[in-house]
Amino acid sequence: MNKKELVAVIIIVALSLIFYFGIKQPIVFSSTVSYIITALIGLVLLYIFIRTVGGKIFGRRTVFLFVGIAVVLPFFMTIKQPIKSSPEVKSLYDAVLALKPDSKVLVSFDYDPPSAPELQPMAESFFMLCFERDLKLIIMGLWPQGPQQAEMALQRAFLEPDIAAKNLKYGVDYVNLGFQTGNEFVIQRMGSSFKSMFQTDYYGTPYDDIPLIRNVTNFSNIDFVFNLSAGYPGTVEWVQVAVDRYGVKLGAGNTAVQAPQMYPYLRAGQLVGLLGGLNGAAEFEKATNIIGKGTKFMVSQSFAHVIVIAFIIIGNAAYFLGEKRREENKPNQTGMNNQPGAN
Amino acid sequence: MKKQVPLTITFIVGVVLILSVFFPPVETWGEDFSLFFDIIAVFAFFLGGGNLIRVHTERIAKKKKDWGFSIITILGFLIMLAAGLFKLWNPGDISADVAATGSLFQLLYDWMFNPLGATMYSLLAFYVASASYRAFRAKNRDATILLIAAFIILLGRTPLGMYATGWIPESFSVLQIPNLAIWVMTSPNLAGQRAIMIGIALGVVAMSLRLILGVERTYLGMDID
Amino acid sequence: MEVFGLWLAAFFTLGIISFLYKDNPWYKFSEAVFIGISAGYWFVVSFWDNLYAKFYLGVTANDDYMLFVGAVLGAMMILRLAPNIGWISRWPLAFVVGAISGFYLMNYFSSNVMKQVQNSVIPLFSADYGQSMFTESFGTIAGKIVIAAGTFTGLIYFFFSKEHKGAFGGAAKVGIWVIMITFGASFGYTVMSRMSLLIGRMDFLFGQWLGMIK
Amino acid sequence: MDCTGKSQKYTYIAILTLFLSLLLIISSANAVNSEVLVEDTTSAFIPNAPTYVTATDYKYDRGESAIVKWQLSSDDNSTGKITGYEIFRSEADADNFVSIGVVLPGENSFRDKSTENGVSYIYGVVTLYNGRTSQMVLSEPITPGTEIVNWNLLNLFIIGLLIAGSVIFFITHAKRGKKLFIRKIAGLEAIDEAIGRATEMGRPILFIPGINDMDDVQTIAGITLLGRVAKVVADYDIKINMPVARSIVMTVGRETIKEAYVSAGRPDAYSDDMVHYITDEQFGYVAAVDGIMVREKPATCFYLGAFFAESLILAETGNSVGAIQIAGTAMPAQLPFFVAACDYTLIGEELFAASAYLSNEPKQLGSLKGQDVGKFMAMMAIALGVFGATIAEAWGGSFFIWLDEFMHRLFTITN
Repeated sequence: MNKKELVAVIIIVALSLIFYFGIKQPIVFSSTVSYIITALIGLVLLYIFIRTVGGKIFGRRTVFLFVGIAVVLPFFMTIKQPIKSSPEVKSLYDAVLALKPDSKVLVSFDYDPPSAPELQPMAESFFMLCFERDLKLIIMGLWPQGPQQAEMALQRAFLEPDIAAKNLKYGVDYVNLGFQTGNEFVIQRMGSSFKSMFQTDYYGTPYDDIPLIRNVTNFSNIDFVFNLSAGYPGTVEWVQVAVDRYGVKLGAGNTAVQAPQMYPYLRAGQLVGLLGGLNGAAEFEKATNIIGKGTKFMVSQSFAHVIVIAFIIIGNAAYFLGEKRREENKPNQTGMNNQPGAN
Repeated sequence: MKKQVPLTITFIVGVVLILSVFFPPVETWGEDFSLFFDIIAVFAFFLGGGNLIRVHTERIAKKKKDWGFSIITILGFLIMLAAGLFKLWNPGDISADVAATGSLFQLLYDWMFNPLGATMYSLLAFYVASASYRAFRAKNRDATILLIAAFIILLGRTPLGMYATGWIPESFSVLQIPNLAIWVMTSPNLAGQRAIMIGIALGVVAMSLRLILGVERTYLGMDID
Repeated sequence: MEVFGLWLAAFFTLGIISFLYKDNPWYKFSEAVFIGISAGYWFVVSFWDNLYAKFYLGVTANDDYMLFVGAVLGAMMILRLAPNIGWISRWPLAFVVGAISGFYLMNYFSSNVMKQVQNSVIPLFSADYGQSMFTESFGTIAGKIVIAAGTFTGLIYFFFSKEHKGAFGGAAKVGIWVIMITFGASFGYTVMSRMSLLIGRMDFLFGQWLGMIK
Repeated sequence: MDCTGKSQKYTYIAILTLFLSLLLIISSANAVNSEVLVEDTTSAFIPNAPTYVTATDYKYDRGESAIVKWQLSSDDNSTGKITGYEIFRSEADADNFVSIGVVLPGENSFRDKSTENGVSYIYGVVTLYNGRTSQMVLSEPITPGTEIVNWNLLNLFIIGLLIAGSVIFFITHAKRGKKLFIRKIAGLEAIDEAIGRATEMGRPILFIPGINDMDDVQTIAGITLLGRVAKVVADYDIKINMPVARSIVMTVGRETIKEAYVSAGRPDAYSDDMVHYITDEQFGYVAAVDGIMVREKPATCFYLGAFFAESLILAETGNSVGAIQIAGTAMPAQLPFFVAACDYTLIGEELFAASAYLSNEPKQLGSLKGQDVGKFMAMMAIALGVFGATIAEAWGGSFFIWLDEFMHRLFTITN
């Protein structure tokens, strides 16, 4: 630990103490201050553009610092955001609305905390919508941490006054079956019997002692399935097994990185609705008119998108104006231009 | 003995599973075989865990660079094992749920495992930005198409896209960036995904057949003898 | 206790972020803790879920003695450490590879080939079978043509048996362009999800920990 | 390595005719047993209850499902007087009817998927109108049985047989010494060049087989390619470093590299430490590998297998230490990053074709040709199907309607 590192650590610890104890109520910038800061960020981007084209390529650390600042500042800003609702989000909302009260909805939590920022807002607004429509929720998870995320989403939903007023009872209005390993084979066996996969629920009560699921044998007693997925096992497996084999009606919420892969299933009718990334969460919150984390994060999200777009433009502008001329002969060609060579 | 038995095992198990799909009475064999894999994987964990401890104890013994951190890795591994396997500091007894609230296992998960994993995952945002600035160049036609498509999607998913192209008349509404982004998602992206999916599936079919027929046996560590 | 946990989580979060500046002891400490804890975590999850729940309960609760096959194969895997009969570990490996090849072959084939080809068979100029022509918007019809042509040329790009020359080469070029658009689209979506992750961590640091966000 | 054009053309024509003739047989088989329920629609005695309730064992299953059919109740018309039908089930001897499903008006069948093999059941159907139910009409008792062969999957079996058959055909065809032509794959040509660079610079090679276990076909493809790379590594005694995230992959990796050193005649140069287990946790593994890259500065990095979010961190860090990077994966979400940041990328299927391509053995190349036959069939099906559907829409020729209908049915999986 040389001296410079020691000094840096001391500064960070001091700052955290000051912020932690010093600042009691949250900081909020007025809209004028917000627009000034936005203009400032734009100016810095312009500066980077000019210097890069001039030949000075900024180091990775400057880029990292700039991204950090540009993502944190919008937390404190007040900027109105028009959110456009895409067809796949509307179709999921309509599918839930079409369900009669007391229909049984199976919700599978197939993600872990690192993907929570995108999928947790979806879970919360989906629970709120279902409880408002008096639907019965059966919760499960194919990832070990899934059921814990479901518990957090349930607590958040119960904070809503009109849902708390319904004083929903565990085991009658909603149940959490917990995690089961085995990936897509769990879904396969649930096709013949839920009980074989979930002898007890998340708290250890046997399957048959829970009134809500006593006469639920398999998918034919379930009216709708909603799957929150961040990878494998996830929506692909639910489509391949639950939809293709047992014909369930399936809606899905996916991390943005996975969403593009789900469009073939959406078009083939195997998925009735799809929420893609934070944007999908915000659109769903708009459809169910709940202001949750999805909408709040959208401001930072937009700033982040603009920055990435700007960096691509700056990088390529510098490349075409500067580097291309200098490195005409560089051998390193990317694998993409597979020029057909003679064999 | 060494070479023929593994190959026959692979062949028999492979063929049985392929045909089991067509005969309802044996339809569930695929599920049962997967159970065997999960159990085998647990035993293999002993090898992995054992190797982890051996590598780090060796680093400590030989005082290699950063050996101090190896102690921490081993301590972390052992504490997690103690909290998980023997449920030490767990409010319930041995039969309680391993991640019962308040148990050390759950605390280690919430206070260390979760923030470390989530932060490591979030580093990607910094890397994507720096890669956009330094690595993603439109060096050739293919790269240019890739970046233009990325542009349309990124712009289409932010309000900026709406401001920029709101003025395009309704009749050509598909050219407004948000609609264009949706069109790119539902048409060319769909075609590309489908071509890749079909390609991969046929690649898997050919690869699986090579493995089952024993044409491909490198995984057994024996070259074509 | 809760406050201590919050500070510990913040300590490790900042420790990992410090790697962006440079590989430093704070990062190495966080990395070491993470490797140890994560290896232990997955070992415990696998032990309780597979060995205990599936094997032990499987045998004792519903007398599924076939599970012993898995245990025997697993034990053979461990024998790799034994000097002379190390080669026995190839048997469980052969079983695993055989089972996976057999299962994946059918699963991938029916879901990725059969289903996708079935959905590609669509009339180009009308909504669906039996509807009148040219009722849909220009965008949808153009989309359908792109889907049919894109899938077709995409497959041509992956063709191995013919050199990419002449008309065939041209079709392959269109195919790789469509595939590049697909990569561009998922690149865009991936950037979005990475940014949301960072926003989630920053919300933890500035919101939950320092309480500076409304 | 050029195959005489004529014999290749014959093989395709042969496969095409075989393909079409088999299709004709299937279509005739399907046309025969599609039961056309011809019923005389006498007016129902009970004005609003459904009539003719029949239950049949669902064909080709493990006896776990049965089909209940009924004739729509006379009130089920546009006036919307009824709100649906409810289906009940009870075991033949006991009389405890339990509701197992509700369907909308206009539907006349329901598939009960929770029957037990060998138990006989009686089904009853009633019409529902706003809460009140009509009189229940019962079906004859039936016992769902297990069928040995699932004939519904006949088309899947035929097409699977054709593709697997062509793979086996080309492998045996190749065994008889026939030369097989395979187009150049840029990424694979670069492997020797990339390893050569490591020898020149005297810096190690980093091999990452993805983060999935041996139960993923991509990992197996990665390990197979490790076999090819390890052969060259053993010959030129280049330092290889292979950090892994799975225990089984560790044992297999060691087995593969040891075999390469043994066949290169230098068993002593091999040491188990070339392949070392880090952790199963995705990001713990990436953190460690990043550390290795920054500290050891490898000349060449191979990323061949299943990758998830960590693909970009590996590629970007590899970029920053100036290594040549060759990537290959079948994970669509990660391909953009490898394509954008690495020097060469094997896209999806090319990863699986790589081991066969590099081995240059006729048997392996044969399976690639088999893959191409599968693609050829998929392309034909899409082309003919879309052509048939579009023309059927435009002019409605009966042949085109049959072609469209047929292509749909050929690739549909009913279960």
